[in-house]
Amino acid sequence: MTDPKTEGPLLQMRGVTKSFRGARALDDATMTVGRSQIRALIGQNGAGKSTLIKILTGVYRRDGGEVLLDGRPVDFRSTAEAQAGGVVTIYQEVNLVPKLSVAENIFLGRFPKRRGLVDWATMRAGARDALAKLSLDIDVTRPLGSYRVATQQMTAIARAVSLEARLLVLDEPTSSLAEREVETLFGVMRSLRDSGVSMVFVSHRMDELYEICEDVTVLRDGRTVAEEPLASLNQYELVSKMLGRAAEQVASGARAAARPRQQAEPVLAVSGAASAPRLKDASLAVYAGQVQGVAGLLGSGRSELLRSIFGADPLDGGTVVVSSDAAPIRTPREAIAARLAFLSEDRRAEGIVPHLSVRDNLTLALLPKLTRRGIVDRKRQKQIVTDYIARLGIKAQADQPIVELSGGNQQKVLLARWLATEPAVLLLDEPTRGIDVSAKAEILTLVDKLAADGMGVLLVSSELEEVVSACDDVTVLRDGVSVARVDVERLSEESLMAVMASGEAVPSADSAPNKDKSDD
Amino acid sequence: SVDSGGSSEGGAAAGAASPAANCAIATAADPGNSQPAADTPIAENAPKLAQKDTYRVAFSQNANNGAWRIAETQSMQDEAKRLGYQIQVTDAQNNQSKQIQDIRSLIAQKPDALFVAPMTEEIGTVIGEAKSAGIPVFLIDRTVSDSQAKAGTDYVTTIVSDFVQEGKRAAYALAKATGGTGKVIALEGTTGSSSAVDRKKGFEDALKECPGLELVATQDADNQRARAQDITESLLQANPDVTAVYAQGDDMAMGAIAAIRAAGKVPGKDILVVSGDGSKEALQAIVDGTMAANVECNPRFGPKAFEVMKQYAAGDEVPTKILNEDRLFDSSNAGEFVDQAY
Amino acid sequence: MTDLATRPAEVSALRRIDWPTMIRRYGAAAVLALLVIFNIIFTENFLDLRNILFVQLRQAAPTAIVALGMALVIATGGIDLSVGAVVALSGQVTAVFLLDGVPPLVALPIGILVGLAAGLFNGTLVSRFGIQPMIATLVLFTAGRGLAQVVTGGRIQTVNEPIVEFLGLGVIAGLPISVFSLIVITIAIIGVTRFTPAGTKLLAVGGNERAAGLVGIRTKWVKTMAYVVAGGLAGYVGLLELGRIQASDATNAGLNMELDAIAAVAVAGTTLAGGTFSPGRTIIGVLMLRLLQNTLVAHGIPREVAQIAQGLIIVAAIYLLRRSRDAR
Amino acid sequence: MSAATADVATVGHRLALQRRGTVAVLVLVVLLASLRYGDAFYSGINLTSYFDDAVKYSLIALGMTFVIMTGGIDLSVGSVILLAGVAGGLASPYGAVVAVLVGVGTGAAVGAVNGLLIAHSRLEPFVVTLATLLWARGLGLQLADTQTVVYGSGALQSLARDKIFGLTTGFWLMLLLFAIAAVALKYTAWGRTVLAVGDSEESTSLLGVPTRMTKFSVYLLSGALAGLAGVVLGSQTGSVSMDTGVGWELIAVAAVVVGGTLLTGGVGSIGGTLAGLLLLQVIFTIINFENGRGGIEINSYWQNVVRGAFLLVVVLLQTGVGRGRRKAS
Ligand SMILES: Nc1ncnc2c1ncn2[C@@H]1O[C@H](COP(=O)(O)OP(=O)(O)OP(=O)(O)O)[C@@H](O)[C@H]1O
Ligand SMILES: Nc1ncnc2c1ncn2[C@@H]1O[C@H](COP(=O)(O)OP(=O)(O)OP(=O)(O)O)[C@@H](O)[C@H]1O
Ligand SMILES: [Mg+2]
Ligand SMILES: [Mg+2]
Repeated sequence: MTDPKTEGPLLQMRGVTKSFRGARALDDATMTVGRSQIRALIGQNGAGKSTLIKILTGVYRRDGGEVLLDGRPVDFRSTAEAQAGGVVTIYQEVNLVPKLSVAENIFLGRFPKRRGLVDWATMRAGARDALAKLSLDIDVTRPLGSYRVATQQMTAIARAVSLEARLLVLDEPTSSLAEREVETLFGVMRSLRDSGVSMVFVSHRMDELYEICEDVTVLRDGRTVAEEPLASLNQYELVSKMLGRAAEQVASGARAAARPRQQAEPVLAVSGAASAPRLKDASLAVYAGQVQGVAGLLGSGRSELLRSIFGADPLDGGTVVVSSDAAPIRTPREAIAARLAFLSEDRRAEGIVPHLSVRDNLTLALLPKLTRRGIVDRKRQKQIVTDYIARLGIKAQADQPIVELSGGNQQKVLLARWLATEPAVLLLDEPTRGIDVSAKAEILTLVDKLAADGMGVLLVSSELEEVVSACDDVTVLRDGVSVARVDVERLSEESLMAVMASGEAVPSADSAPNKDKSDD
Repeated sequence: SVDSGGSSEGGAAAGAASPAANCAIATAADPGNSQPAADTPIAENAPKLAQKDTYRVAFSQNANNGAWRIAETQSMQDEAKRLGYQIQVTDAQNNQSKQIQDIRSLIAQKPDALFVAPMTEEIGTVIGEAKSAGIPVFLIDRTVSDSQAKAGTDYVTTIVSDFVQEGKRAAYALAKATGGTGKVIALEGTTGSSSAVDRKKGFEDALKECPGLELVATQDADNQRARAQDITESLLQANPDVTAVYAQGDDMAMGAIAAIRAAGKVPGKDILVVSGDGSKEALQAIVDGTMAANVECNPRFGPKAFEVMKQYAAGDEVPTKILNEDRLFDSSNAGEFVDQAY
Repeated sequence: MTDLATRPAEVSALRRIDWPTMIRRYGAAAVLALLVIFNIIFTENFLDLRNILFVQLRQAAPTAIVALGMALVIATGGIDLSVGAVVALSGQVTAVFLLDGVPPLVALPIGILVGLAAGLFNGTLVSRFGIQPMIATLVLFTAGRGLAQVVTGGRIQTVNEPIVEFLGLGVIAGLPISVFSLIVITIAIIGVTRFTPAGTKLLAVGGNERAAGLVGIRTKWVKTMAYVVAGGLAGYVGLLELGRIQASDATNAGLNMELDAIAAVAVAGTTLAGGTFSPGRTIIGVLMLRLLQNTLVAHGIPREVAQIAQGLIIVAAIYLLRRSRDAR
Repeated sequence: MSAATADVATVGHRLALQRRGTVAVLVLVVLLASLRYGDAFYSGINLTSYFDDAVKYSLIALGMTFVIMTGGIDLSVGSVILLAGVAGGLASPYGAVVAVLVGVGTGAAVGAVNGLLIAHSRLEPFVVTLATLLWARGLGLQLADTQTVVYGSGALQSLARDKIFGLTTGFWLMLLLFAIAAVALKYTAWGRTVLAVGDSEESTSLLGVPTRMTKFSVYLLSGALAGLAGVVLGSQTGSVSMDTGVGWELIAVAAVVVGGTLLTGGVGSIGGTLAGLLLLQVIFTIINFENGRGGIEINSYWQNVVRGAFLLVVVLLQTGVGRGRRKAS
């Protein structure tokens, strides 16, 4: 192990600037990465983290500033060049090739060969080895896309690790990983560091940063505002630096008290819902004025549950009753008519319409209501859009294409899309994935307020902390079956973890989820 | 059946030509059909055809659209039916390689005789294959190139019109109608087809003898009515002083007439149109006064084709090239023939 | 360094003329303008109102109408290879009915119905059966023209109906029918896409079909409608073409029109991937390509050379568009 | 995400089924036809003519398969056949080798232009190759002075005349190229990269794999194969006429898709393309034979209708197969 102080830093980025169509994304950004160091790179959504990384690795050309690797100026023009220079990156969105096999994804660009031809056997063995380091044992001949997102993310990591980088850049690798996988990843990162590899780690989860990183670079509005050892800042100070103002309350604390049920009848009652292949038998109820949580391990069927409630996936069995109206919901259209709203977990594939403006994206679900005698009421549309941009603090112009917004701001627009329909029940699937701490707090506060105003909310989140702090009641799914309910009194991360893992209900007055049936 | 001779009418009408004519061809008689060379060899080495009461024959048509080709196919089918023969027709849809494929597929079915209307002159190799299979081939309306297939050996004979002569006759007719002065635009048929190439040659060569007629533009209109109309519109706008149009085919002529009308001029008066094919529509146009003259290119090959086939089966001497006789139609005789036209 | 950073306002002021955007918006229009200027100088009588309206615009109008339909289909991320064949089919069917003595008031709508039905067929294959648009529309591309030939036996049928003559030679408000129709159709399409939700729905389906489905848009219906409208417009153009040559020509009517239309849409700066729609620029694209062709014809350039020029102009146009997009 | 992941899992499977379906339908059609038409259908001249006719389409379909696997399309192949066929024909007096080199070289040159514009300037393949369809044809016509070009060289015709096991050398050459292509797809880095680029070009380039060369190469290959097809055609028919290649690109595209290659790229099969092509072409022979039976005559206008309907039936069957399987799994 070398001492970073004696040898000079591995990477120095100084005074980097970058504009997109006249808008500054980076303005004097600086980042220094020492040897055998894991550096956190943090900032609000849109602060410029991904842009800085993409400049380092040659995806974007910088407008100004310099990049020094090992003290020598470098100017990579493509990811390939960066890789040849020892800089390997895992980009924010999972960027692999879904229809090729897992093995090929790991070896794309450097296939092992025998007599000039691709040596499949060696490749498969190599892939299995690379995945084994991440404690993953899967069929490497299957197409990558047939695995869930977390596995794909782990494959991307396995690929990057096997590339034997000097500098490994990880842009939000953990946003789709569960705790166990995060731990595995951290284990690998530590051993890499011990073998002399430096890393840049981006995450919006503060506790992760403190767990794995030594130093931190804070970006705000495209400028580096702090570069220091992480230990010298506490979480509150760190967030304050990120925001440029005193953080009122970091990560919205647990809600004061349970909201009372306003009505006896649930606004949404689900019983025995099944949807092939992963949802088998799920039951729950959502009451007006409450936030109902759904927890479960990855792949436990949470997303499928929400999708089939909303008519996005076919419901093969069971019933979904909205506001005691027996009419079945078969399509999103009918769901919207029944005053449901659904925020998908996959922003890119199921949320944004990239080249449409923020305005059109925001009012997409509202179009029927904005139409008077066949004509869209542009004035009202404008008013609503202005209103939501202000209310949610969206950093964007109304007529900007949504694709130009940072991830967090896109998410807010999508949330606004559904809020504008004034739903009776809001289905949220991972609403804060990839969202910075302050925006997350804002969104959770908003959810809290919406519930207080009488909306029913069904919230899926992989972040237990979020579930615990936001929900009045949590249904736990396991292998597509609702196995338990945890009510507000017993709600804690530990209790949830225990139930999720064991599938055993915590003893409680009304812990059997199917008991909800008796309500209707 | 093929009527003979147009030259006499041409000659008779020539006297009426304007004395102001400033070139020879404006007053000359219609040059008429060309005659087969006296020394045309006899088909001797082609596969023999047995004499039978009925035959199973095949006909490879190169494209079965447009009135002309349809009339040709119909004529072949009608005549076969009349004679009680079985006929199989393929349509290459304007595609040389499809025609080759068609012919091979026909050879595979071993007909007694094979009639081919070649798409281009260069399908000769497959004609040779028919010879190897022992099937006598008769070419109609176009021929194949000598270098690929030999007349009288690889195929029996070819029954064709003389396109060069057609172009020449059109030029004469045009010169006569215009009195030998004016600006002319020409519309050509399908790029590279021998009819288009030869008619152009005949027309332009003859026109050289008439300096008063200036050819201001030539465009390929692909035998399409709408295309000819578009092109004529554009050309008339760029050359407003045009006084005559030569269209190689009647469809293009009809398009040109429509374009002349759309340009606010009177076809047959402001602008004269001469065309070739001899369709009913064209003859009617002559009767109506919108077209000046038309050089026939008779599509009704059926009777002649089967007659030749029977002669060949009977062992008669068949020349390796048989020329079709085409008439010249103008205001003096169009009315008489319009009802028989295809 | 700091100097630069503190003067962003000035910098952007210098760059006020946003060339890339200008090229994207007005590139085709600029080429069109150049061609017009060239013709004014070098082509006799070009500026004659009769020429502009009754030759140039009238020749372009049918393709432009078809291109508008194509632009709708392309906006959904699809493509329609069958429009040319549908033009032929609708014209032939109408011609046959007219020749059979069916009153024009029945025969003409039937032509449009044929187009709509073809569009429905395409749309159904694409949206219900999930067949890739190019292959789905290849079916009618092949069979449609065949059917048109079957209907008329491959013959050109001359139709001497006053209504057909009116379609071809008639004048409304001083404009040829086809030009007048183009204007009406353009206004209608722009009106509908601007003022009703249809436009946004169309772009949403083309931009992200799954997202559109999740906000309650009937994506299959929207896609089908795009093909139906494109088919209907092609059907109507079939009538116009029938009127133009006063005859039905199954083999040649609408031949290659789909490629002309696609080229125009592309030159207009629309990506074939879907999610964008610009009717005005599509028409300018058609006018530009048509005038180019006519200019070459008028100046006696042989067809094969004209083809080379057309190909090169299309490449040049999309190359400039691409550059302007990159420069953003 | 769930829909997408599910798709990926089944799409390859579905296409594989589709491929087998294509082969099955092909075998079935040929069996039925030989029962109906007897020996004549199997006769040497019919088979050679059928396979020979397939050679040129197969060659462009082979190039098209790789292009489509990258998510692109090459509409220019029909025109390239004309241009290269003309160029090869003009060069044929200088010997067979020269003719082949000139033909393939011309095709490759046009392909390189397409490739540069698409891979380097990142223009849309559909439009670029549409423009090339225009200019390459114009150039071919110009070069030939709009006259049919005759192939002079005798040696070249060995491609069309010499037979091995009853089929022409041209056909065996085509088969050999398909075999090489199949190996290249599965066992070369290039082949795998072609699929990767078609699946997700952005990802592939972010993974540090140069995508430009790969994209360029498929257009180059497609052009070169179309050039070869032009020369083969010239050698088979002894000439190249000016109508050559009109609309052939769509025959190739249809064959590729029927063969189980996804138009959006990322999944594909070389053998499937050959099966798809043979299937779509067999219909011509059948129509001709059916006419010969003298019973119901398939009027030539119906041919296009029949071909369109046949394509429809084939793709509907395939989606039916895909759907049925999807439900079952
Ligand atoms: N391709 C682009 N075109 C236009 N603007 C862009 C582009 N990419 C990024 N931006 C803008 O640059 C800014 C920085 O974006 P970047 O993606 O770097 O943020 P980030 O810090 O990674 O945010 P997040 O935490 O949401 O990932 C944002 O304002 C974004 O809108
Ligand atoms: N085991 C699996 N096999 C295949 N696909 C999976 C699997 N697990 C998850 N997926 C898919 O990946 C998507 C994203 O997965 P994510 O990491 O969000 O898990 P998740 O949302 O916890 O899963 P779920 O919603 O099923 O509990 C899911 O919507 C699902 O469609
Ligand atoms: Mg980012
Ligand atoms: Mg999920």
